[in-house]
Amino acid sequence: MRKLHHSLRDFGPAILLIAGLLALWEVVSRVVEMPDWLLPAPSDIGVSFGEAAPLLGPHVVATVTAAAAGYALALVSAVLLAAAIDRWGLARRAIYPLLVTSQTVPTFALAPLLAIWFGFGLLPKVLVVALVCFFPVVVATVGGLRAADKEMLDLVRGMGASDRQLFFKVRLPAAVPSVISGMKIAATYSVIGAVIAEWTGASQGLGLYLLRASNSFQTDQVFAVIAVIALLSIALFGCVELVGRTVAPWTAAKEETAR
Amino acid sequence: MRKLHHSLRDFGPAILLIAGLLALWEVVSRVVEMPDWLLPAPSDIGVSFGEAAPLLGPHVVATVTAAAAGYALALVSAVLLAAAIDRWGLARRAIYPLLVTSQTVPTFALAPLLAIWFGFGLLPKVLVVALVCFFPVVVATVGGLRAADKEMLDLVRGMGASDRQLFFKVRLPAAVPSVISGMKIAATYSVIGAVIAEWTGASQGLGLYLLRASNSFQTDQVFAVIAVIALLSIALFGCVELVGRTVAPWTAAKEETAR
Amino acid sequence: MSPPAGSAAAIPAVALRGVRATYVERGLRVDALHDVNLTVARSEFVSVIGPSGCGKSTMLNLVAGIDRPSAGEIAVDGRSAIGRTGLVAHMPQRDLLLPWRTTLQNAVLGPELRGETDREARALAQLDRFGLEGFADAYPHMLSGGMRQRAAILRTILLDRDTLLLDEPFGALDALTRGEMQEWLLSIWTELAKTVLFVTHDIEEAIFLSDRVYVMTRRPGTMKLELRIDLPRPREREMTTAPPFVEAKRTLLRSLLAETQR
Amino acid sequence: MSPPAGSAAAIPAVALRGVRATYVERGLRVDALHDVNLTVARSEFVSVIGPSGCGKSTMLNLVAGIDRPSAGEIAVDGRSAIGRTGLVAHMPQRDLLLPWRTTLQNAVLGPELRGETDREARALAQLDRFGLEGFADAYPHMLSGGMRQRAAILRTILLDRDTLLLDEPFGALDALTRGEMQEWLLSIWTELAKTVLFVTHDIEEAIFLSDRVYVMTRRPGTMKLELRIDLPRPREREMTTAPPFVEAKRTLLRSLLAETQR
Amino acid sequence: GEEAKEPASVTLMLDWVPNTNHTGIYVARDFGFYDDENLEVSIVEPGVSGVAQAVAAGAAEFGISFQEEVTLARSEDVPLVSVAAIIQHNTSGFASPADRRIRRPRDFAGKKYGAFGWGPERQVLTALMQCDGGDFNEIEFVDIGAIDYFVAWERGDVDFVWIFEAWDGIRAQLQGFELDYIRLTDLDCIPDYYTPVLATSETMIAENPDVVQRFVRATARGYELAIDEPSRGADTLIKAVDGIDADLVRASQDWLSPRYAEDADKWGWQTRDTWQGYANWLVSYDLLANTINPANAFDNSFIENA
Ligand SMILES: Nc1ncnc2c1ncn2[C@@H]1O[C@H](COP(=O)(O)OP(=O)(O)OP(=O)(O)O)[C@@H](O)[C@H]1O
Ligand SMILES: Nc1ncnc2c1ncn2[C@@H]1O[C@H](COP(=O)(O)OP(=O)(O)OP(=O)(O)O)[C@@H](O)[C@H]1O
Ligand SMILES: [Mg+2]
Ligand SMILES: [Mg+2]
Repeated sequence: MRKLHHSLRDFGPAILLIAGLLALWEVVSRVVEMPDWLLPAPSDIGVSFGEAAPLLGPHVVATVTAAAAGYALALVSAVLLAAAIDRWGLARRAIYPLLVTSQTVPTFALAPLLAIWFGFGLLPKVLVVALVCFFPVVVATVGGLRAADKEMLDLVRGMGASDRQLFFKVRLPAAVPSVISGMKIAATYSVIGAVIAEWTGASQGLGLYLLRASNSFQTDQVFAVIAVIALLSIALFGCVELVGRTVAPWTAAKEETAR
Repeated sequence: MRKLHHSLRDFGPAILLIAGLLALWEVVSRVVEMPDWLLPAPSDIGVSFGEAAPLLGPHVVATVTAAAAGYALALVSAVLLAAAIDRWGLARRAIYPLLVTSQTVPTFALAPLLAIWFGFGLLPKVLVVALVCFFPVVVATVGGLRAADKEMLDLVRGMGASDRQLFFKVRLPAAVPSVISGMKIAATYSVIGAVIAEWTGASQGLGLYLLRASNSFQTDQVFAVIAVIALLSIALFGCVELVGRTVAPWTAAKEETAR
Repeated sequence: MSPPAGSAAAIPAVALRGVRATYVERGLRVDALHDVNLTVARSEFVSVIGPSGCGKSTMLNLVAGIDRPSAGEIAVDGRSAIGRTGLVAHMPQRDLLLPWRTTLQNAVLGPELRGETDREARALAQLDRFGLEGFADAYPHMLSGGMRQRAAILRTILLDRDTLLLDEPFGALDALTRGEMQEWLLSIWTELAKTVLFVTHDIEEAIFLSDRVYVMTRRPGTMKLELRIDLPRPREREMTTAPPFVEAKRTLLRSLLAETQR
Repeated sequence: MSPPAGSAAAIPAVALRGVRATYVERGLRVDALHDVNLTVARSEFVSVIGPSGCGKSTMLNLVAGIDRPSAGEIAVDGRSAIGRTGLVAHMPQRDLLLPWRTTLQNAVLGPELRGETDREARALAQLDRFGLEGFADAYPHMLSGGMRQRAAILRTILLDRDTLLLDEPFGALDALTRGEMQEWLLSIWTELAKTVLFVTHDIEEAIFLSDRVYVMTRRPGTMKLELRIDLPRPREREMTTAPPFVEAKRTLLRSLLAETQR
Repeated sequence: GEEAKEPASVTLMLDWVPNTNHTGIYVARDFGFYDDENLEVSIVEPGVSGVAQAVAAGAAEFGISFQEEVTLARSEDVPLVSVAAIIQHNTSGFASPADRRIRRPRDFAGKKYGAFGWGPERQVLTALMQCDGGDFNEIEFVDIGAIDYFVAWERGDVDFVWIFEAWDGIRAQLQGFELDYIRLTDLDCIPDYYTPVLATSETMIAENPDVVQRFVRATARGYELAIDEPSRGADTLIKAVDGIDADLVRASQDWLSPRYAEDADKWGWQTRDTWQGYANWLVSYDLLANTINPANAFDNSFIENA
């Protein structure tokens, strides 16, 4: 009961705000008679969502699979790389700029090459998602690892901790809030990353569906798919938020007693 | 002299690594006689960069203008919004989810609407860049603001600080490392954001040029433009890094005495 | 220098009546204070001693308005101070120097918040007296434990409030620096007619400085003894061997001792 | 309990010879230590006192291997300890409890690093003795200043090293808790034949606990006096009024006083 | 017309990267034909966004579209109108390397088709197979996205793809790549249709017929020049577009120039039959949600007065 009440307090305002905005949109599109093909009213979108829903299943599965796999891959490799970067000054100076470079390559431009190298299946999509999600987590984690209190590090090193232990007992816990920040940013990008990857060649997935709807001027379907994408992303974001609260109880506590 | 030496030490490994990778790539593509369309050799890319360079000037200017303007806009509004979110719990609960949602909408789907509302000029590009850059800065800043030491906040509030002062004297400085992390992530996205924005309709810009090269399967030109995009992004990233060191000397100091 | 007479005396600088404080966090419920009554008259110097963890810091936090009591009344200058900050100058037990500010910048935080302009000059002039000469531009992590504490004291003084709440301000100082700081504190207390509520774990320090000393029980803390120190002002080091001093020390020690053996 | 005789005595547990330490940071150059010589024999209890900021903590950091001297030699058990960590148990001046660990988890950090399994039980058993009963699962920000310090002491003891470096371990404790902790420290020192290098700002504490006491000059710190404390073991509280104690106190005080007036 | 020409500025949105389909437009711009009409024209390249919506909503006054796009758009009530056919006949078709031995639709069976993700793609192939006596289900679909066909062929990812002869067909020739090419108009399975076309919105025609007229007139002059003098047309395009493949443009232009207005009295002319025939075909394959009135989908009046 308390939990429920708690989450209502948490999400109530957002739901209200979104409901309000939707209502406004509905009213405006009725009043100015905006054509459907340009910007359909929320109610129209709802209707066509209802129509499309039974068809969407396999597309959702395809996209979510790519997004989740890519996200997990990104997370693991990002934290490992961040650890390496933090551990070896040389790695930081050598790899970090490369990493930055990697982010500046438009996925879309690389996609044909990825397809040539890895085929048209799940793999290139997973890689695109991983590429997109990887970076925010690395940057945030490196930042967090660096911010660990020098004196605490000295203390624990002085206690005879190995570098490995130092990492797991001090650096990583100190970096947890930053890692969570990075994971949140990445979570938002994962689904849309999968969608973009699908635009470069796919036989199933929300990206493909979106493209088809858009090419046949079914703007209401386009928006319905966008809504699905948004919901999926928010669900993932919410999971990360939840995980964050669970793994870092000391920060949550701090927050609760604040003001 | 010392500064020079310093930056050589900083960037030397990265330059060496990149040079090494390029050399490897060159050798491999010569040895296995990799066809150009699969992956052109760096020397070919260099040649076609040389050819394209005189043409690129106005495209670079267009893209950089959009990227820089959008980045600046994002930065200012992100910090302001983060402050509001941090200040009013209601704002956090109401706006944050909306913000997350905003990130999950594919720009492409919005392109016709953006074009209708803002035309094909600079404005819609600036907005797209701002939208892309905005989010990492907000998330990181909110994270940083929240992580401010509760006891320090209490102390300074106890000294009679107004909420405004509390924000500027404690929360914001405490959040600076996080803000810088967010700004770095955003910096990498700004140029690519402008490129993507140009894909929604433009008469000039690197995105346009890239699309032309890609659609005519001029893989070497594609890579030449990607190289330009990467260089621009890295330059911006470097600026942020520099700014970071300047505005947060206490963290830099910490780092220098470490190990 | 005992509590002054006259109409103003009717209103104490600090008054706590029936104050209770309970922390509930992560399933742990701690009754920190239980029915605390305490008054500090204007321009009076009052010390509080008690076993570690009995709630001394909690009490100062309540008076400073940082925390709220679960019951009872707290007044500063006759008006309720519950949840109201900025009325007193509070020096917390952990020095809490802001890591992104230099020693000087930390010291002038108070005047800066008030928008004063000559603050840096005033603070610089005092750094010497606090043994911080040459460290104006050093960040906190470059200071020794005692130096951090002195910087925190300077910051508290520059807040320029009538009432000071000091939480073990000299805890990290060696005997001599401590003696110097005590004398300096007494001098500004006299000069500027400040009111001081002082937490310490050093019984001699409490006697040497105070008009009255409170002794607290173990947690949940409450006042178990209130002792008036009848030593003349100005206080001199030699007084520490005088019979009234030794007598006070014995009384306080015995009262504290009873707590440990409870 | 003065330094033991025999062949092992030739190798001191801790030895500093000609040690200098200089900090250079952000344009500030601080000579913290200047030609420091000090030895602690096996199973000896040695205290160091000196003015705030004279370099006591710096010296312990050097011995613990956290910082490196700019000149001189440092040996632990006869082997160079420069830059080598893990040889001794070091309790720094700031408690540095890890904020993401509960009291119990902080306390067992040492055994945990060594991979021991029965650690929690052992630590739990000791929480009582440290007045931390009921706070096993509390995070550090939920503890009082003195409780944090006690948790840090427990953590240091559980490290289970032959040599302890303690940097003002009782600084935040009231007189009584402090007395208890002192006696407890002496008891484990005797029982387990530990070597202790102890920094304090309390002269009486130094005398009460130690075989020898060093006095340091102001910054840049160096040893100006080494005093053997000829009080019998086991030490009793009554000894603090005995003539040798009072004599030692006077000597140390005078030596320190000269520093302040320099 | 001799009436005073109000200055106007318009945006034209291309359908893809600039190529020889667009030569007339660049000629009209760079030879001052638009200036003659007192029009200031800015050419916008579309990237990935929909031309039809942008034009219909008035974000761009004109756009390059296709008959199939206009038809689909109209069936969804998007008020798009074609005002000129840029090429009289459909020059697209199915290409495959000669060694795959794909000479007619029936040969598609058992082969891999490199799909690009357009909705009616499957139905077109179904129709072709039916028409030539093959089974659509025997075609293997591979979505190749943005991959170069030549690469996909060489690697064996696909066997045949749908291309424009004027661009990719010529490109193959230039590279000495031997292709088998099945031109859609050579088969009697799918009605001929206009691809690409010059489109504007109903609103534009209703409110600014004069501007539309002037724009179409100038554009027609551009294409006529490109028809008469392919090499000047090609040079204009090469000069106007950074980084374009000059050899390909020249060869393509030589091939395409005579075809812009092939079999028609006038460049740009459209017939009702073509529009009706294609719409009927779409309906018969269930590709149109709602039937359209072909008469509203195109407007010859501006070409008439050009
Ligand atoms: N990182 C640093 N950069 C510059 N100076 C430093 C740094 N760390 C310590 N110091 C200086 O070294 C000197 C000795 O410091 P140390 O902490 O050893 O003193 P201490 O004897 O322990 O004093 P206290 O009794 O106050 O704790 C001080 O003047 C301090 O300012
Ligand atoms: N946030 C909190 N949650 C739970 N308990 C708390 C919290 N803060 C303080 N306490 C508890 O309140 C009690 C009183 O703490 P306080 O800091 O006031 O003690 P103190 O008298 O100042 O002790 P010391 O002399 O050791 O500083 C302690 O038992 C402490 O554990
Ligand atoms: Mg306290
Ligand atoms: Mg110290």
